[in-house]
Amino acid sequence: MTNTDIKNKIETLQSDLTFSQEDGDMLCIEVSKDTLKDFLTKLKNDADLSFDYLFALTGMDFGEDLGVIYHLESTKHRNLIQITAKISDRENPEIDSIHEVFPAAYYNEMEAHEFFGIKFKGHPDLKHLFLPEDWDKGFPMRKDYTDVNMLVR
Amino acid sequence: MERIIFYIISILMIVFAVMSVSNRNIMRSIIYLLFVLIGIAGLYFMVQFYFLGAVQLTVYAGGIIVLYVNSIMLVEKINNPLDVTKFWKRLLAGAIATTGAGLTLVAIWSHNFKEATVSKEIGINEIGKAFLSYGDKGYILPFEVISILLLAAMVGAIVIAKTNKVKESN
Amino acid sequence: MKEEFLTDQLKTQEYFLNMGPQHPATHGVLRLLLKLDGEILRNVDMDLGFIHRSIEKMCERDTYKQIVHLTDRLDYLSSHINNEAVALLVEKALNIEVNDRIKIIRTIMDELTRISSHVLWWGVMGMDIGALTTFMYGFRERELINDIFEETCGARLTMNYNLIGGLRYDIHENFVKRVKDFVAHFKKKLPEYDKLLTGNIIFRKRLEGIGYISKEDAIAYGLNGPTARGSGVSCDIRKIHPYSAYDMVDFEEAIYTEGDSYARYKVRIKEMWQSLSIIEQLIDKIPEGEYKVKTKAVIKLPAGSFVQRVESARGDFGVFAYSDGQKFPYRFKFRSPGFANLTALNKMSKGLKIADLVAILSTIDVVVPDIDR
Amino acid sequence: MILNIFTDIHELLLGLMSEEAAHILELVLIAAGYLGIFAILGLLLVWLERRVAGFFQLRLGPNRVGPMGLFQTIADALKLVSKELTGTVKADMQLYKLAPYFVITTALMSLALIPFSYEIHAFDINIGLFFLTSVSSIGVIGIFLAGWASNNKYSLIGGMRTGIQMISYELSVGMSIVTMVVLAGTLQISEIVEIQKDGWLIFKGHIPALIAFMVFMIAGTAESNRTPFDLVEAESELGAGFHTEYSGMNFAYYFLAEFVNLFIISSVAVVLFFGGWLSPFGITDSIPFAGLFWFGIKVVGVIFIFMWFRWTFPRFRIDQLLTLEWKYLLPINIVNIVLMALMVWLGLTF
Repeated sequence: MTNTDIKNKIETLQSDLTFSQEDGDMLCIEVSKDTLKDFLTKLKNDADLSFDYLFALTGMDFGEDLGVIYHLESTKHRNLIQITAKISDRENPEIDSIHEVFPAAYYNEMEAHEFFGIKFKGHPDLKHLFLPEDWDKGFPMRKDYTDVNMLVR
Repeated sequence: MERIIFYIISILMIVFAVMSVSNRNIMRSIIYLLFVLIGIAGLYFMVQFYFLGAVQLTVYAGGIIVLYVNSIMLVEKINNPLDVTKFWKRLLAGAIATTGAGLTLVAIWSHNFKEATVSKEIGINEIGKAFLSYGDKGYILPFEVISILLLAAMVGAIVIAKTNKVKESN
Repeated sequence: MKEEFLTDQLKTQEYFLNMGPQHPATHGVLRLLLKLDGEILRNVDMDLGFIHRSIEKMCERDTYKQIVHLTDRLDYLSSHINNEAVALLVEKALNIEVNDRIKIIRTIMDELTRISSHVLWWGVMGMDIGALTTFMYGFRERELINDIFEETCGARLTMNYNLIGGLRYDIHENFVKRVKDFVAHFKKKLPEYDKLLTGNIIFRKRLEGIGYISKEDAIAYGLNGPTARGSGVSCDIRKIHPYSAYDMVDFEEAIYTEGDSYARYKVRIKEMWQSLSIIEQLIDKIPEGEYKVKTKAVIKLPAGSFVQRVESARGDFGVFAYSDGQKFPYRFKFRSPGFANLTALNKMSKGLKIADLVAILSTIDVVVPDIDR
Repeated sequence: MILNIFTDIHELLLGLMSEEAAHILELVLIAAGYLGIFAILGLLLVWLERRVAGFFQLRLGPNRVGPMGLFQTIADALKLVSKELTGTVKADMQLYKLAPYFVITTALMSLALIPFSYEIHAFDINIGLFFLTSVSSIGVIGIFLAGWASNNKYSLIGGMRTGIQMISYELSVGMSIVTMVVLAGTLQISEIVEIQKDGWLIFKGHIPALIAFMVFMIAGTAESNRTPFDLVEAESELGAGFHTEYSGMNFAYYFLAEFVNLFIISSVAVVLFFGGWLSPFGITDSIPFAGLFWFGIKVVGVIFIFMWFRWTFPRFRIDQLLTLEWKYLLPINIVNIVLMALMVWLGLTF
């Protein structure tokens, strides 16, 4: 399937999507965070698309917004797509957890939570995975995080 | 010299027996009990009852104690000291023990012991035959009874390991 | 009746066992929190980050040329392949075309790296199951590969041989001969491995049926590499999205469908044979040419997202760059195969015994720096 | 003659002091001698293990300290002696410190029953083999206690595994010994050896003896906690198992006792199956102390087989270990005893 095919197919599933990089090797889609879980479930269960493999889950700090980037692949058709969900609330960022749809997201969400402070609604155990349990110095991967020990560019 | 060794072993046995019943750590008291049993085996070896000594070691020290240690390790609150028993219970146990000791002593003193002049080593073949014969000097009944003792030990181990449900619901 | 008696009458107490961070089976500093009932695993949780160096954050302050050399420190056993991922990413984003010589040398080195990693895994696998001798046998062959690396670029483990647009040095004049010698040697030694471990009845009993994960679960948990191929998932990036010279060679993807530890073990053994075959096909075909393409001094990626995936020794290693057009990436993410594989550990090992956990952990083949990044 | 050396010492002592005192002194001397044997055996076997491991693993093993690295283990032992004895704060200190002595004492007691040669045999009683098994059954408690008293979960798991393993496999060891005793007709170790003057028992008892030998080797490996049955200290699972918390000399006790137990198991195998100190075809039976040489050769041979196991096989899992014992070895053993009894009864032995 080409990117255009996927785009056409996906457009029938949901309307509020923004597409970009259609000529690259990977279609990028931006989706609102409220419909994210539904959207991913549809992508997974749709027989023609069957994006069933969560390749990566990346926490993002876009400067103004926070966000999560999901890379999905279909083990049947071998297309990779990128789905971005932006969260505008920096103080209390919340997004739906997708670990029920993709169990692979479980630990990745924990990672995004502790490095970016994104709360995943429905995740049963958002503890510290990489950082020490008593870490309270903020979220290290955010752009506005400053660490006295860290060298400047 | 044998006399000295006998007294040393006896005193050790008594000391360990007292320690075994007075210690409140169940694991330690089991180990002290083990020393007492080994002491008994030692006495058997002293009078050259090798077979009996080895049986003592196998059945009591090697078998029952290992079983008890094994099951005690399964007990939940093993690190807590044992409860001190009630006074009347201690009194009763003391009375029974004293009666038993008295009876034994009476039996020993009333019996007219003869000093053994020749210590004869009993061959293993004779023991084996005696175990399996049910005639005059046969031991097949006691031999079978020992297996019941082992069974009792196993039951005891299970009882210790079993949680007291009644206590829990209270 | 038996089960009832055991649960009602003989109440057992579940307890926690802290496996790691210093533990021989965790191959580094991985901490597993085991919830045990006797020796039976009820739950396996993990605590990571004991060697987290925040490489992703470091990448945000480094240029793309520098980032190549940071990737060595992820999965140090397939450092060459990791380097290549970043190099390929930038080459793809900037449309830098490299010649066949570079591609073929990269591929040969990739496969040598894979063999060296698998050989080490094989040694450690045996050791985890209790056969200590395998470790020495594995190292015997690994040493030969490391010697080849050393002659080529001066380093034995973290090679930094790949650059954006080519290689750091040309290959040594002995390279072809030594690689051929190694292939001949290893072809004789691989059956020895089978004799020592694969056919051993104890070894097979320890692995067969242990750590089962179905194909559907394997996909859902994002398993990749040999771990997923043991469950019958076709996921070899070399086949699916060929890079470098993998489209020039003919090889078979090692897939077994049993889904247990033994299948994962067999996958890796078969992969070593396939790697040998790939090297054999390519070693005589190295064309003449430049070993490096001239690139700009300051590399700037166009704004946008880029993903490059390679098949490292552990699986699907992915690099994701989010660029805003600067010379530094805005966000750089490494998708580590070990981390994804580890997420399924609880699923695989629940209800089994501690010894099985160790076996499963070594068939997953975790390298902790790769997981912690 | 060298044979007279013991009598000479005896007479010398009698000349110096009263009979009672000489007796005690002799006992002390023998005990000291056996302690020496214990230490030297342990060190020698550790050295041998490391050399054999080197041989199997394409490397050299210790070869720098002394000739062929013979003093390497002595150097290691000196290091262990000088090390600090550490322990955990919450350990049951009394039992924790007591535990190694169980293991070491039982190993030492069993050593007294080993016939090094016709002349060197400290404790030859009529129930020799039975005594050996009964003493070794106490050794388990030492490992149990070590596991429990360390107050470490890894140790505890190791200790529990030991208990299960030793209790199970003692049965197989005992049963295979009984099979051979049926053939030999005696439990006294010296008599068992004497019977083999016209042929080793493994040849005399042919098929059942061979089965018994195999079972004995398997169960013996399990009894001495060696690979493939080293679940007790399975280092990839439990760190070091029951002796995780032991250091310095306390650890060395376990280490030495393990190797002495290996020696004892091998000696029993040699006595039961390969004619003890007897030379093949009786070629050197008339020379005093030649038995020492033959006994040593045979025991080292059997030990080599054990080491071969260790450096080749992977480890069992605990449930597989129990399945092997209760579902395979035990029934085989029972059938084998009956078979052997039939053979002896029908006179089918050589």
